[in-house]
Amino acid sequence: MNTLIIIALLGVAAMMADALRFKKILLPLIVAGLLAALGFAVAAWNSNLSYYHEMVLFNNYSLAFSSLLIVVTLLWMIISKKYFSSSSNMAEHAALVLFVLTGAVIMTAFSDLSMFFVGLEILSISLYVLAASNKSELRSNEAGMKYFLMGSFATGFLLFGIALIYGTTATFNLAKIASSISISETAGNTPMFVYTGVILIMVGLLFKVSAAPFHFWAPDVYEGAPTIITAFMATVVKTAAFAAFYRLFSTCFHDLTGFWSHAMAVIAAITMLAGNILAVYQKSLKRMMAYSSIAHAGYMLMAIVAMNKISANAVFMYAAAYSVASMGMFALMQSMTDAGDESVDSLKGLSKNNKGVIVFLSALVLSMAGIPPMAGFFAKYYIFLGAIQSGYQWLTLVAVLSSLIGVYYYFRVIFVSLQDNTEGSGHTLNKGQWSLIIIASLISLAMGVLPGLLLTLSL
Amino acid sequence: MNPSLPFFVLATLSVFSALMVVLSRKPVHSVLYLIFCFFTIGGHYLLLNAQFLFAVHIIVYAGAIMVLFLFTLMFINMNKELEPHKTNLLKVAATVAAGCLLLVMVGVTKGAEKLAAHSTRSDVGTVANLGKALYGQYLLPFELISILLLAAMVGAVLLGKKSVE
Amino acid sequence: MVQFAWLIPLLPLLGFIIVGVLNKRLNVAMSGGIATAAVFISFMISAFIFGEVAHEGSIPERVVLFDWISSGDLSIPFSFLIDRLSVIMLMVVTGVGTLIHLYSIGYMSHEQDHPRFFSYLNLFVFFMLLLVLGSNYIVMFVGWEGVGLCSYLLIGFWFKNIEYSNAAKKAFIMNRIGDLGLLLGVFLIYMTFGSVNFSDVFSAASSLPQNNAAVTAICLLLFVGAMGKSAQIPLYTWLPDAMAGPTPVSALIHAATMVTAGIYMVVRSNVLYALSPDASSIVAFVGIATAFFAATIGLKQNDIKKVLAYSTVSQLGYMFVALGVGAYQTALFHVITHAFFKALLFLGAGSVIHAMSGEQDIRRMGALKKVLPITHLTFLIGTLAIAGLPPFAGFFSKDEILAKVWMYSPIMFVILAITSVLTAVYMFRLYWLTFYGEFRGSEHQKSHLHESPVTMTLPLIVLAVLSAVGGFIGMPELFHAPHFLNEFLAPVIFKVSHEEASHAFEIALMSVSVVLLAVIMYATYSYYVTKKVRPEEDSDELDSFAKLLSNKYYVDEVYAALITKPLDKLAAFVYKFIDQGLIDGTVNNTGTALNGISGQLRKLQTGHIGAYIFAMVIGIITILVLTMII
Amino acid sequence: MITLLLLFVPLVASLACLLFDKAKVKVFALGTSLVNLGILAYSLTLFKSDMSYQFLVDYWWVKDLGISFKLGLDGISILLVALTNFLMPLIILSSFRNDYKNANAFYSLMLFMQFALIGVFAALDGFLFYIFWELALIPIYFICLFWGGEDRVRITLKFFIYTLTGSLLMLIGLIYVYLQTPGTHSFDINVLYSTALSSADQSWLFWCFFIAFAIKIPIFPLHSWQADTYTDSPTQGTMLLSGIMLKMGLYGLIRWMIPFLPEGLEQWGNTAMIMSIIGVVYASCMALVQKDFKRLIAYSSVAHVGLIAAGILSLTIQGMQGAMVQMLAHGVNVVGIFFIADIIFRRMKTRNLDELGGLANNTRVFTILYLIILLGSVALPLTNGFVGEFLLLNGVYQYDAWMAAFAGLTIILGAVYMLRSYQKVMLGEPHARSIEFTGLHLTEKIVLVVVALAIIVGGIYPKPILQTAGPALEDLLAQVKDIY
Amino acid sequence: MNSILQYIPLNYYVALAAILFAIGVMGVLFRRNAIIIFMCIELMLNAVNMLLTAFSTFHGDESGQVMVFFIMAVAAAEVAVGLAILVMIYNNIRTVDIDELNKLKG
Repeated sequence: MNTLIIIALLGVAAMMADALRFKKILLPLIVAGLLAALGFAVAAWNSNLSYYHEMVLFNNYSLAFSSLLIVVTLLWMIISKKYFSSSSNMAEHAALVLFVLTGAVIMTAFSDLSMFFVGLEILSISLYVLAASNKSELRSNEAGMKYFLMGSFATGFLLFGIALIYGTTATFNLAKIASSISISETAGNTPMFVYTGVILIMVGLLFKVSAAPFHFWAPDVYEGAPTIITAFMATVVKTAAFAAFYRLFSTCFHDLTGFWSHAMAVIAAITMLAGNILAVYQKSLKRMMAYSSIAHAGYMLMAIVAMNKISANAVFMYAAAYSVASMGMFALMQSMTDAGDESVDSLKGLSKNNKGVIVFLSALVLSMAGIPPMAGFFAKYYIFLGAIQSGYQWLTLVAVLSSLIGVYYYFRVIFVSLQDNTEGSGHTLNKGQWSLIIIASLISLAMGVLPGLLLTLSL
Repeated sequence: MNPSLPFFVLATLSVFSALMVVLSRKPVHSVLYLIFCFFTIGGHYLLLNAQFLFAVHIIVYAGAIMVLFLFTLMFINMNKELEPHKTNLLKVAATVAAGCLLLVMVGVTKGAEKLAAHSTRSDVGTVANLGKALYGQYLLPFELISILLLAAMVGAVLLGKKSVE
Repeated sequence: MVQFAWLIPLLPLLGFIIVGVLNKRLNVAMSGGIATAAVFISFMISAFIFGEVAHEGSIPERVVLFDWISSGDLSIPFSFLIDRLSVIMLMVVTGVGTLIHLYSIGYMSHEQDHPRFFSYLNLFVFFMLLLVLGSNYIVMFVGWEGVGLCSYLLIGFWFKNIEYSNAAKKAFIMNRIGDLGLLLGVFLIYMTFGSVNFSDVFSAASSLPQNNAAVTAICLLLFVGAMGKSAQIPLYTWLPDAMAGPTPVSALIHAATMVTAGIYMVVRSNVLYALSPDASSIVAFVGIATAFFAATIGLKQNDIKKVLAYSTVSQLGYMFVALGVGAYQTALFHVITHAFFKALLFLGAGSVIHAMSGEQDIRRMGALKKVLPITHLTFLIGTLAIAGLPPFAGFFSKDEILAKVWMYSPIMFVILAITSVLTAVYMFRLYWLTFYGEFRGSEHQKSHLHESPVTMTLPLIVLAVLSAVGGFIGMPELFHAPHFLNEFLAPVIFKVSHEEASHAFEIALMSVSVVLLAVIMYATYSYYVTKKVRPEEDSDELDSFAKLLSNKYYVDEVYAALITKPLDKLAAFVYKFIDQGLIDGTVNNTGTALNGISGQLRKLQTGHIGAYIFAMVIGIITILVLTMII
Repeated sequence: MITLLLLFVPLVASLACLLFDKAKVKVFALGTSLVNLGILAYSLTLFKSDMSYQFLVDYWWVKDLGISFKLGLDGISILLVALTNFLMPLIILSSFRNDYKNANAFYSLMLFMQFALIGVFAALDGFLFYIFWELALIPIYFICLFWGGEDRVRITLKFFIYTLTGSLLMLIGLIYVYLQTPGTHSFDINVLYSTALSSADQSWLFWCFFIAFAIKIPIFPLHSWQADTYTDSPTQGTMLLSGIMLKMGLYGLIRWMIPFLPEGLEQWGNTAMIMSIIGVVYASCMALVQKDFKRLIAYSSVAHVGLIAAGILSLTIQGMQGAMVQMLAHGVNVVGIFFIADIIFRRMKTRNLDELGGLANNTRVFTILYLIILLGSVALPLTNGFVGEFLLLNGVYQYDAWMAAFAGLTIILGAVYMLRSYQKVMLGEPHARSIEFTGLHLTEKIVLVVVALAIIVGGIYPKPILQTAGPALEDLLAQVKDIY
Repeated sequence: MNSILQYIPLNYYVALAAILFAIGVMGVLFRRNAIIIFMCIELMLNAVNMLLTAFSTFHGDESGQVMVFFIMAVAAAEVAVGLAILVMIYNNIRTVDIDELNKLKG
């Protein structure tokens, strides 16, 4: 709870920075605050506390995810310095980012649908603004508009679903909903619209995690939004969405698994394939990463589909592995944005200008592609393990095939980086980007070599 | 008088005005139909004994949101029929899709009769009751709504402010 | 002495290594000397061992060197079997080998690369000795393939000439075809008898009934091996081509020793063949067909070595006929006499070629009798021996074969007899054309004509003597002398056929052959010497049959058309269309297709919010319908 | 402890390589590989040739998932570890005449490869095996990508994805088997062996594993990555691939498939066998028409390993032992022959057989060594190749005589294409360019002589190999036959 | 005071909400003017609000109405942000036709 409060207050404080003239120390302040929040989260481990009439429940699951979100945000801060310092609206940006994080933390910890909704909206509304925040850039505007329109449209379905669930159970409390559903299921008098409600909530969430066929917004928004915001969206927001998704479905609708899991399995399969196949053709690295993030959503959905006792860990492990590696990739992408050319081909000369970067970059790419000994592999392994355990061999097979496609385009990044640039000096990185790539790849490797640290949290 | 008559009258009006929102060619007409629609929905709130909600609804929607809409509409000077319409094919497709959705939604939202008999409480929608709920059980989300509004405010300012280049 | 048997192959191996390593540091005399000495010492040891084994009542001995391959219950020691069969082969191999080594010193004296030649020759002797000494099929197979290798190396000795290396390759590959059969036969032996050791196999086999299917299969598979090695139809075409190698090689490998390995192997496995009359008759048929077929080709060849090569093929056919009719000793008898006279003929031919500065075409020879007296005389003895004039060696062995065949099948006898006549015809054609008439070569060649050095003539003389008297080791019963060879080999032959042709028949046969020979000698003499008929030049028009013969029935061409070229074409086709096209294409096209699909799918991403929302709605409807209503 | 040393010396050295001076890194890498060879030799002296796993190392890695860091060597694996350690110095030495750009990275990757390969052969935990299996793919991928030929980008990617396809299928299979293990699941090899799988499961699991191994081996028709990759990789990469990495697949068949899928093998073994044997003849035929020397060797390699696979699948002790011998023999021979191709390529700047010829005129030592290596690969008796092929064909023959006869065609076709290549390269009149062909350098001589000696010694005295692997293989077969 | 639900089945409200919701969706699909689309989304939200209120009254549970309250707040916030974005776009390209926004695609 302290974590949540600190982050929220940090957001409010950031908002005031401009007015109260402490802009200069804002970033250090945020870092310190986030570290404190992280500290509180870690300190609360195993405490399993519920607050405010069971509005939030900080159990290990939410603490782990909150910590992950904070850590990823801290990583993100490494490359975001320039974004903040170059913008005249630094305070507002920082505040919005922190509000997004607030929403995200709520989404990991809610135990009431109203909290879930509020968290989701705090996150979404701030993000709509952030996506459109590059005002002079038409593509940013377009991204903001698209995200906003489709996001609120999807929210409508989500709310309709929530309403239907409420209609049966007369409560928003997750535990009560679960028990009510369980009772009516055994009694056999579940109204049909409960199922509809589940499906509609699922649709709303599938939109948020950009699963096919609700993924269309993602590539456009990811591409249009400022790169730094895309990085945040692809990692922190995605992680939060999955945390909420799993939390909701594992606590509330666990008894209905047999009902929704098949549809979701098909969606997971389509998502993986669509994301990976579409990524193949992309010339722009940013857009490619957008599609790849869609594909990754497909893998994470597999864990929710499997819905067994390792699924929580699987989602967590995957989110961690994916977020860290993606963050590294986004550092590279940020450098491309700085250079004004986001096409993969512009990476030529990278390895020549930045000695040794190729090693770390390869590590990141291997992690994204899910190849040992990187974290991505263990995450995938865990997902597969869960899926097979629940009897989804076919889905695993699809996952395997689509990750092969993944290799196909991820490795292009390495190929191109290795080539010499015939004209001009080629691509270079700045210090922050460099260090983030190194840090991200090292974390990926560490998680890969010692997967036990994360795999055995038993969330 | 048939006690269920108000429902049917209001429902018909709601559906009609909603349809008109969609079908009106002029944006301003749409806005006005929407306001009307909101009033009919407000009527439903009254029928449902949700007096507080009725008040809030009228204030927020008809009073604030719709005014904002109208204001924007005026601001961008769209009172005339400048909206380019979709091709007929797309319109048909949209209607068919929406129609299907309608059928499906109505089809899949059945089963309310399976619920236990409805409560006879009539004081649910009172200000007192809701106030207790808001400041009691729902204190935390209520407070967090303020963060939400803050975020929206900061966002609107950020987007609306003239950038100092 | 028997326990030192391992020295016999070891010495040539050492010779190979020493000559091979010292290489250019040796002159001809030294490299040849070392090589010859190595084989000669082996010969001496063999002779000692022969003496011991020949002793009455000796039993076969195994000399185990080390455990070579053992896997499960398959155990293959690297061991030698010293029995009467192997010692007799030892004597032939090392004896003839020594002579040919000696001869080579002279023959190769002008060759720069002589150490390589001698080392290969020694290596050959080593493998040949392994072949005859091996106490199981696998060690035999080592020698078997080893001699094939050496044959390859020596045929292609002059590697700059691509034709020669083609001939070498052909020899090796044809041999390998046979080897595969042999290997499969060995596997079947192991499957059937659980062992590949001669002693185990034969003792197990002797209790089997006649015409056991497995045994027949074994015999046929082994015979495929023999076909390759001993140049039987259809795998004989490599042998004439093998004449590309230096002449001593032709004498040693392609006449006296290696090509008889097939006969040795069948004799060694006589227990099995005796059990399978079916397989034996196939052997006989193949043998007789080869004998006749090769003899007809021999009639029209103009290359002195080619004539001898086809004659060798034909003679090998004889031996297989003998094997096929169950006369194992007789076959071996012919192996021995053939080794003498064919080595003699080849070396004589070598001497002629040496004198003619490398010319091999008999149309360019003639009247060499006077310049090459020793060569001429020895060559005459060889010719008479192969033609079968009593009392030369060839007569006895050949006569014995004919007698045995007569008992087996009169029709086969007739064919074989005709072959005999043909043999005499082409041999005398060769003889007359080479040594009589007038010299037809160039002036340059004429000025260089000379008799060969003593290292070359000495082996000729020794072999001539052996060709003349070698037949006495197997006198027919008619003469009431003991048939030394039959008695000597009796212990290693499983089933000795006791049917003997009547004395009257033998006498008739003998007299008829003498008369016929005289007629042939006269006829060919008058044709080639008196009438001076010359073989047609290649450019001349031939009548069709002669053309067929001179082109060796076009067998090579047929093989090329039926096997080699289609295989190449097929492989090229498969490579292009199946391997690269279909298999690799599938893989590559997966990538291309993926790109294509990606390119098409991305068109769905139109950029229009309306379309996206439309897709969402359709998606929602679909999910709802699929999950809720269906 | 020895296992850990064997495993980690290359890893540590691999990292150390990055720090070294560019000029000395070659020597350092060679030194390390020799040290490892020394350790191996020492471990061989301690090795008792029975069926047990020795030099066991067993730590938990991820305990909750039943994943342990368990290593050990039995008669089967120690031979392959020996092969790796024996070939590594040769491969490194063979690179001494090449001046690779970024030599540090190159040798680092080579040693990392050694680490991964030893891991593959020594792992006694299914998951660990998989990790090493994939790890081995990464360095070779980069070696091919950085130092490869013209078309390397496309080809290495194809290679990577192709082999990864198999690996992931295997991962599915492994996970499934793991989930069938009793109690708290475990990847321990003994647990996996003793897990009962239903016949239907074994049926599809068979293909999961078989395809993975078949791609790596490669078995027809999954071989199409191979020729391209061999041709386009730097020679040392090709040596690693063909000399050692192919054996991963074969080893996988023996250790990670046959023992726990006996019924699957019963159902599909015949199909797999037919695939292998078709591949033997098919690849031989393909080798007939190759113009590129390296491609020719690549196809010949497919033929050889196909036969090895067939020998393993025959489930006879002769076939199995033949496979072991032939794995080692093929490893040695193919390294030798690729090195020969490399020597020729470096001097003549072409690998096209039609443009070569007459080299035998210039260099006697090279000719002889080439010939010996060639004879080894055509399985002439008294070379290592013969022992292997003899036992393999024998094993196949016991399985099915006709298959053996068909597979045996390889000894004919092998002779045809190898002799053809020899003829094209070495024989004939000296070529305009080949006149300048100079003699061998010392390092080249050392490599080739060692290979040639290994070929001959292996052919004359294969007993140590047979004895080392024998008990383990017999035990394994007994287990499988029990279930039949 | 009795609520209407004593005279009509709850199902009617559910159906009405569904109809209004579907009309909202139809509007989103039908129109190209971003403002109208916003309004249609508001309509969808109101359908939800009405449904929640109906359920709340039916169950005699106030949390449904609290939720409606939250939804209204969120709707207001959304409209604020949405209109800000819209105005910004209008300032840039002088149109609110969403089909003009297709620079990002593929």
